[in-house]
Amino acid sequence: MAPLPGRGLAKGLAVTLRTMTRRSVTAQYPDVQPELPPRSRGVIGLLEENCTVCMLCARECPDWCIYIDSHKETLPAADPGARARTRNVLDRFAIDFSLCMYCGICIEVCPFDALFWSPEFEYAETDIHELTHERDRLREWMWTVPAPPALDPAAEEPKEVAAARKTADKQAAAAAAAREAAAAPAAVSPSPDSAEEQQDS
Amino acid sequence: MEATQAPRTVGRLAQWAAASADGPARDGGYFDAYAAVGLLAVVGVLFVTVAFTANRLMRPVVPTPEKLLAYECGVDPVGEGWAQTHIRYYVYAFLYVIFAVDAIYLFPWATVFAAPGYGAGTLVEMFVFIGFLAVGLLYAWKKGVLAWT
Amino acid sequence: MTAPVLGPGLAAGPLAAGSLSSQGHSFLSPTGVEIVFVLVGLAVLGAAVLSVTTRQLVHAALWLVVALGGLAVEFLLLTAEFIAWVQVLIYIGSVVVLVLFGLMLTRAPIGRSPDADSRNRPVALGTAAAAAATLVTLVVDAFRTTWVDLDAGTGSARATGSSLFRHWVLPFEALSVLLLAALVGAIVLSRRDGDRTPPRPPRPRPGRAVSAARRTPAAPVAPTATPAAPGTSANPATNPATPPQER
Amino acid sequence: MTLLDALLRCVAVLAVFLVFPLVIGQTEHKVMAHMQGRLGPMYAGGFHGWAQLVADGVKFAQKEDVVPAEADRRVFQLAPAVALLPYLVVLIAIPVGPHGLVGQAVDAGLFFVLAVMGVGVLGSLMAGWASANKFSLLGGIRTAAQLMSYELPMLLAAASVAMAAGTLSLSGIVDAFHWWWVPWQVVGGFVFFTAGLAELQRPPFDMPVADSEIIFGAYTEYTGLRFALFLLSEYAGILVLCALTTVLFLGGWHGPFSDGLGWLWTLLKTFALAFVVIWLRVTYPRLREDQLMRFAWTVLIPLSLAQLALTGVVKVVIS
Repeated sequence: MAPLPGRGLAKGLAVTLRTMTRRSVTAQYPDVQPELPPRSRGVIGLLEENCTVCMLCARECPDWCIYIDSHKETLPAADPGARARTRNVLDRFAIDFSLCMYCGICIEVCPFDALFWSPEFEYAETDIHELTHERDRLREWMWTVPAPPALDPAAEEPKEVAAARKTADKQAAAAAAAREAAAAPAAVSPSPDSAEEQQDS
Repeated sequence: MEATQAPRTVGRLAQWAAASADGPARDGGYFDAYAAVGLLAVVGVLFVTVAFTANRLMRPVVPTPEKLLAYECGVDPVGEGWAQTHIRYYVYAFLYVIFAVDAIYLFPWATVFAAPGYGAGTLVEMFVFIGFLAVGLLYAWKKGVLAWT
Repeated sequence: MTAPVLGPGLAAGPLAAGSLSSQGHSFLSPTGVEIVFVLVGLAVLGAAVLSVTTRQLVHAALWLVVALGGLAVEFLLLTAEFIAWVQVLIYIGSVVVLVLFGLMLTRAPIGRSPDADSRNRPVALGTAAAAAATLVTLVVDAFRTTWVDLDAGTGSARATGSSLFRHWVLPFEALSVLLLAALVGAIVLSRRDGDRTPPRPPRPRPGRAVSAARRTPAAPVAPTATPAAPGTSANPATNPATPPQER
Repeated sequence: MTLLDALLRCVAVLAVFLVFPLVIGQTEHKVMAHMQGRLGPMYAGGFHGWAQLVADGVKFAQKEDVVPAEADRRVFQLAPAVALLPYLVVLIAIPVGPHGLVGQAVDAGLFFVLAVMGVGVLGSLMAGWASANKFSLLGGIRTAAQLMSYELPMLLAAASVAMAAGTLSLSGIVDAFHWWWVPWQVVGGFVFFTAGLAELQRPPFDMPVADSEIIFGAYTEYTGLRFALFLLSEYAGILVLCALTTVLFLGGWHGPFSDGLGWLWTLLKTFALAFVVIWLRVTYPRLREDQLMRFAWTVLIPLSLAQLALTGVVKVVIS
């Protein structure tokens, strides 16, 4: 029981009045672009070159909104003795964004880094059918994908970097050993590969 | 915020008003006052008529059976356009009519009770009158009519 | 301003209708007020006739509004200012609202109600004609060609109040008793079972069965005609406001 | 007074009637938005969306007018006018400034205003019944019940002022005003204003149009211009209520330099009250129907009766 009847009512009035004197939090969107946090889930971009048509994304998609068509192409054998190799060629890659629920599973499961989150969100359409976007559009969005944010200063090294470094270290050690071994006979220049690899990763 | 009309207009209004003075009770003023009220009512009706007519010329007319259905949050209407309601509402209506008749008497009383020749006696008379009704209100309260079931 | 009495034939506008001087009255040269009075009277008559002849219940109530509103205008024209607004406030603002309210609570179908006509038209017409004839005879006989000067102010609240509290105090007090009786009557009628339920029961504790009469408010939307809130609503047979529940 | 003169006054009243509710509505848009940490309309008309309601009006005027197939066509179409016109007529009798600056002084002004305002509810009732929609009907019934409960405290509170002034003329009441009336009549003022809010179905008394329960009450089926007229009547009602409260309880045009600037005082007080109306809407949640009824009968009516007694005793003592 409030000590004074109506105290709660007065308090409510005070709250609204105080809010009125404060700055409003509205962002004037079309005039002012929102500042989106990194990794915003705006739309899914496709880097076609990385896609091997493994269909993992389409299969894992909970609402089946990814459409992939492909055909096999036979590559002539590189060497005379080798077998001819087949390759999957992507014919169609489309995502129906009227079905997509932005769970990001497709991006997670893609083993070849073909799918990315882009923060782009202004792709509304007046007709729901037009929300099925084909690969050229998905590819355009690829270029809006920002560089991954820098790691925290104290963060653990990413696995890929660690693995690459390990390889590089091993090769460097091997090269050093080789140099030592060949110190007397003839000097072999160190392999340039190791440096290259380290850069790549 | 527009100051209603420009000051000039206000001044003119004041002039007219001064001309008609503030004693509408004078003979003639009475009819003038209510004629003006009636005229305003006519102007209002004209305004609504013009608005509706203009609206009829401007608006599209594309009726479809779905559009003409009763609106019940987007689903098809259930049953008819009537629903059982609690009878309790009706008691308030009774109470109101009775009390409104009572309240009406306050107004002629309010204008005279302080005039010379009335005074405390009239005040007491009114209190007796209101007292009876207050007893009625108390009775209703006691009977639990005012509290909802 | 003093309303100039225009030439009798010219005094058509209501604005010009000011004083009714006692000389020169004639049925052949009516003043503006008189003309308006007759016109409004005809409108009231028409609305009244429509209100009793229409087959649609709610329309009847709405025509009644028109008739009562017209009557208020008639009172105004007779300088009975206070009564006019009482007419609007009480009759239109509460009695008709009460009627409409009752119609809505029970069932007021849109469209014609075939059972709205009691097939007593000749009798009703006869009664109406007889009543009208009596009243008209009475009024005509009482006043004949007397002209009553209508002074603004005779019907004002102040005048009403002074005559009420000078001469009619006792009837006024008696009225309060009458109103109290009506109030009690209304409550008793609408609460047949008032004794069974305590007026303010203790808050129902969880675990204890809530008495049947004190259920939580029946959901306002109850499309089926359940006997709403058992025990509290009036007996349908005794209260006209209760919708027919058992069919 | 000539016919032309009266006509000009009517047009002036009509102009006030059409402009002021829009101003109040726009204020509501902005004040409500800022009280909720938003900006409100920002585009229409350029500067902070000042023309939003004008744009709304233009939009409403072009929208299709749908009358449900089951509805009672004529009553349905007439209802907005019935709801709207009483407020227009009432406006003429409200004094704005001293020296008879009023649309038309009416001798029984207070009584006239209260009586005519009560007619407006018929519009909601007609709309509720004629829509052939059970939610509309419920809204209509709630409107009627609310009117019946709150008209009475309003009448009683108004009678208290009439007692204090000894007249029913609105100008007369303001003329008789002294500053100490404010503390003297404060309870009556509270009751009057609250009951008026309830009659206008403004939050927190907006049970008859409770959108989460009965869609929009009696106005559910309305579209286009007719819907706009219902909204206009609500805002005109706010104007009338605030102006009346100003005139009855806050001394109308009284204030410094009231001889020349009296009308400004009336306007200022009216708009301050309109702000309060909006403020209350933003702050408080909706009352439940039973709370609504109980509040009227067990709080407001006893309060107003107490105010009547106080007014009567004080008046007899000082005279």
